[in-house]
Amino acid sequence: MTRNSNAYIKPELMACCGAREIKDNNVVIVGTGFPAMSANIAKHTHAPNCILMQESGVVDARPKRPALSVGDPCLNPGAAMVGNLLDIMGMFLQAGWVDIGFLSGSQVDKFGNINTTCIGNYENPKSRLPGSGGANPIGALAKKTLIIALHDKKHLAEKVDFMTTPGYIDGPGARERWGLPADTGPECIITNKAVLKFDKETGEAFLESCHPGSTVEEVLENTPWELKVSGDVHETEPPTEEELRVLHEILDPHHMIAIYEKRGYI
Amino acid sequence: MTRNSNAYIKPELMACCGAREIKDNNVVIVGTGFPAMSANIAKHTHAPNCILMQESGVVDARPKRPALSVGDPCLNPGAAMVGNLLDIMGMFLQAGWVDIGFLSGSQVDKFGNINTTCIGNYENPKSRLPGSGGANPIGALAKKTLIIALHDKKHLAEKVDFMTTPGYIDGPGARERWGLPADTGPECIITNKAVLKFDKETGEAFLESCHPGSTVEEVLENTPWELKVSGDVHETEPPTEEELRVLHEILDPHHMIAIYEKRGYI
Amino acid sequence: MNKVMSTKDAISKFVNPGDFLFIGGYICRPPFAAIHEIIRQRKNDLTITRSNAADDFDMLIGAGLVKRFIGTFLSLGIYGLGRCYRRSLEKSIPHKIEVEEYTNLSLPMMLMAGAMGMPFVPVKDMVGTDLLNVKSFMGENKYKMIDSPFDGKPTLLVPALKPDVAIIHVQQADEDGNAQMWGIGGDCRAGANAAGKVIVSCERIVSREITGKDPSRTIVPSFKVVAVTEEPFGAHPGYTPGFYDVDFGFGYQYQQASNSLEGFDNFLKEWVFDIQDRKAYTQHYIKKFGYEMFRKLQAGFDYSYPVSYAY
Amino acid sequence: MNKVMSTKDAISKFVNPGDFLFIGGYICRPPFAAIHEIIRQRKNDLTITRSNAADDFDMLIGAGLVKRFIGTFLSLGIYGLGRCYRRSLEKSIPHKIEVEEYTNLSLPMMLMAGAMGMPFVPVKDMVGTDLLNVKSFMGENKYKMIDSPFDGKPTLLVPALKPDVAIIHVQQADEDGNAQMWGIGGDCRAGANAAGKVIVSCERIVSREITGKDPSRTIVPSFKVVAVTEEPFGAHPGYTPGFYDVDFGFGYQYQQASNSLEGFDNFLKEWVFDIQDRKAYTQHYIKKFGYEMFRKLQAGFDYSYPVSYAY
Repeated sequence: MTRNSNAYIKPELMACCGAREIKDNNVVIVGTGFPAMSANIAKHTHAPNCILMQESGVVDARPKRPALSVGDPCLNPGAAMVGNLLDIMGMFLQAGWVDIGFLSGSQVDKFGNINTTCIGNYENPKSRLPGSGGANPIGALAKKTLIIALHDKKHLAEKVDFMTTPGYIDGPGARERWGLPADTGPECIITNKAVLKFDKETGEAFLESCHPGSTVEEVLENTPWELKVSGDVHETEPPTEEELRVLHEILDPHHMIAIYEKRGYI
Repeated sequence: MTRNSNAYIKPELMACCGAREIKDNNVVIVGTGFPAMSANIAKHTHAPNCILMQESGVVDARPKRPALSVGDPCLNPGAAMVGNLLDIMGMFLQAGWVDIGFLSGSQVDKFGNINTTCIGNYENPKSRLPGSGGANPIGALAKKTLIIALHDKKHLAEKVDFMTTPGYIDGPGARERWGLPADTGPECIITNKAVLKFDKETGEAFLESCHPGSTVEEVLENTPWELKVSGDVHETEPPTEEELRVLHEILDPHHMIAIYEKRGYI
Repeated sequence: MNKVMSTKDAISKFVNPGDFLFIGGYICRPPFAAIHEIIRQRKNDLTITRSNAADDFDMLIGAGLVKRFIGTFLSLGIYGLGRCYRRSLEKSIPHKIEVEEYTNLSLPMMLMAGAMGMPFVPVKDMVGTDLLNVKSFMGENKYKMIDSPFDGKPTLLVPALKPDVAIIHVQQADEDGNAQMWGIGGDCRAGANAAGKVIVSCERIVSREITGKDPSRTIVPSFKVVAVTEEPFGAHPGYTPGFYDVDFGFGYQYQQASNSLEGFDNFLKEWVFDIQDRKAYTQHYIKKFGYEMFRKLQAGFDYSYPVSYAY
Repeated sequence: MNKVMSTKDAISKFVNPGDFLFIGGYICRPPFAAIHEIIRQRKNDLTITRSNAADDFDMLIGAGLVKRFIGTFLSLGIYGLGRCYRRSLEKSIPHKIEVEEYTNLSLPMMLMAGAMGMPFVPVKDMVGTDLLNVKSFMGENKYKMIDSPFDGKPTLLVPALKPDVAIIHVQQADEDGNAQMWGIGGDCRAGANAAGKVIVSCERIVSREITGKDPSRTIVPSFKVVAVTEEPFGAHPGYTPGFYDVDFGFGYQYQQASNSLEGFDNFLKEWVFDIQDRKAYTQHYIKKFGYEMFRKLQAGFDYSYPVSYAY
């Protein structure tokens, strides 16, 4: 590959933003694409002992090709444990062992609630989406959830059409009222323009940093609610040399992550 | 072995009485000793497709020596399935798949309730016994339970000191009131003198047949409650030639069942 | 008791219109041979369930055989949304199915409850979201909120599911029906054991002696199994660990075909209705895509170490 | 992360007086090496649990280290009642332990609930019997009867158990702690996963590559494990499938010894206090009973067929 070793594309920056949220020894539920990339960047840099798992039943896989689904055959040989949905979603997630979960959706609102069920009315949807799958329990039960979203007025929303997965629901105290475990909930929304963090007091997302090339004004313009801005809003730290080396040389030599550019992550 | 092929001892007769309660294709939870012997007689005669399981996690074992416990190593190699307690007691017994369970105890009362917890007062027991183990759930949930007991006023009781395992509890309707599954409960008490069956209307055991050599009078004398007697009380059918052949040639060539004679089963 | 029979006979004898079916799989081991047979025999009015449904559920819905779906998710994976599923829910083509929505935690727990004889099971997810606001055919019994009698905390209970029939595909089974599986499990073990009857489709039938060499691999015991069918390549275009890879190219073909009603009908005609059984399917596959492609899907050689249960 | 250490260090670092311990085993795989170390280190005031307890629990009780026992059953199998258990409950020697009694259905379900993050679990046994009439240290939280919110039927709920530490013995584990087991399971998988920390004792430590060759055998993943100890013959006088048989003769010796207080003390002195570790124990065993006896316990050769997870 003949990429400039300092050059990076937006999905790579976003993956690095996710990676930085992962601490060493964290247990991380990943899907495919971004989450897997983020977790693997962490594992190859500052968090060598983090454990990745897929909801289908896999712990600490050693795939020889990028997994294209959480049930991909390449996740089987070499894993530390291959069990089932009840092991991952029940024995590990529900029992409180999962530190980090990644989520994405067709709509994400200011409280970090996510819609993967339908656009429009539930009974007569304009567009029927896949449904919760593992998203709702991950959003409900992982200690931190990291949300990936496209930054525009279609994918961000003041209020989701259908709340498939809980963020802070309708604001302060709502998770506690509903009996969700203490100290869980969305940590940030990583978009293609910015990183939004959550104010744990209000449950609302606020602008923490803008990616290089994006401005606060641009971000506010593309956010469908009145986005609060951190007092020390700053530029998102670009990928480090080490992060890029790991990405380019080990994790994604064929630059498959570029597919996210086609999906609008630019 | 040079036993007379028509000769049998009381424990062998009792094992045959148990075997006759097992129908082909029945799923049977067995322990060691009697129950295993009964179930294997059935399997080698009229019920070739019955499935034996041990609570420890074993289904359809092919032991090469007699198992001395439900966790005996000889139960592992060759079994159809080796799982765990939750599989046997939960997935098969609680879910309603078990047709027959065998029980025994230090005290059995007229409603088929069994005590394996303590003799005397619970808080300050005269004799502390092992406890329920799998007995309570087998008595609660197997479609039919077959109870093995010594026929005397010590081992049979009007009322057990401690009800570890439910028979018909305190009589008609009690199992239903407590929410136990319909059509479950004790089928008979097989003693060294007689077979007592249960009147499903009253929940009480009555005398169905006396073993050869025992009389109705003797049985009544050795029963600590006013035992009702069936209108057509008869002699227990002795072991058939086929049953004895299976016992002597296949299941117990070393006549290990004779150990029960030393325990009073004469 | 020997329960080996053809998939045709198994579906004909043990699946009835109106049945509630658990269908195992998770890209891993979908019982496609049996699913195609269900379509050929037009067993309709079905209620179907599994966590993370995919092309197999989409196909049954498109074929008009599904009345109700107890689900968590349905997609074609990297190929996006389920086309037949969308047409059913957005446009009532061929008819609108009823959907009861849960999650990949709650639904497996409900199947586990069914398998273990529990009437219901507490779960910690779903609360606070619209998944509690939408109820379909299960009505008020979709879930119940109680205050825990132990600590008073709000606790969500979901009911046990007990399908009439479970259909699973595994690596091997013996003639009695003892089914052995390894690799990604999904909700296959719970779902199979929750059902009243189990149809076991497998890559190979082995002797009872082979089962007994490694009995901890058995996920369903014989006494729950009503039919054993040997269907090599039976999970294609899904995969079976140790046997063959997932066929991404074929998945793309299904997506393209199911984009239109006509395409979907043609796909069914080519791969289901004009096909007699899995042997004919495999032969058609090889004829159409070439033996090399077929060969390429076959698994490599990477065996585990044997273990002993001896004493 | 390499977690391999001696049993001495593992018990010293991770078991504290007053802890709630799950101790796995079921004649099959009792972690005797660790149990002896607990006795040597006199970790007392313990709450211990397992379904079907045996000589190992009896010994801890006799050694005076147990405050509370959440149990279903305690016996020496073919050798009858647990002598130390009886002395404790009948004569308060060395002191009377508190016992909370459940069954081989309810207790495993409570451990499963703990493992799966459920606050409680419905069970169908125990109702109508004196097991509901006796309550010990769990008090009103031993169980709750409710009317099912689904169908109004009386339903028994038992609470989840979450031990501080689980100690299990398995066939093999890797240095990270991924623990692999086959054969009779008892409540080992549920109990281990219910605990906050797991100490894995094993017959052999294998490489992470070996674990990965057959990952469906893993019952506890590394991130729950705090220590891995290699203790061949570590379950004696219990057995480990594929490694050695149960030692009935030794079981008889324990029964005979524990018949009297003096005999029990002498037994502990000979096999626990005067012994440094499992190597010394095994050497003492061979010296006392002869190598031939030791050799006779070793498992025969009867290996399973390998399987592949390749694609």
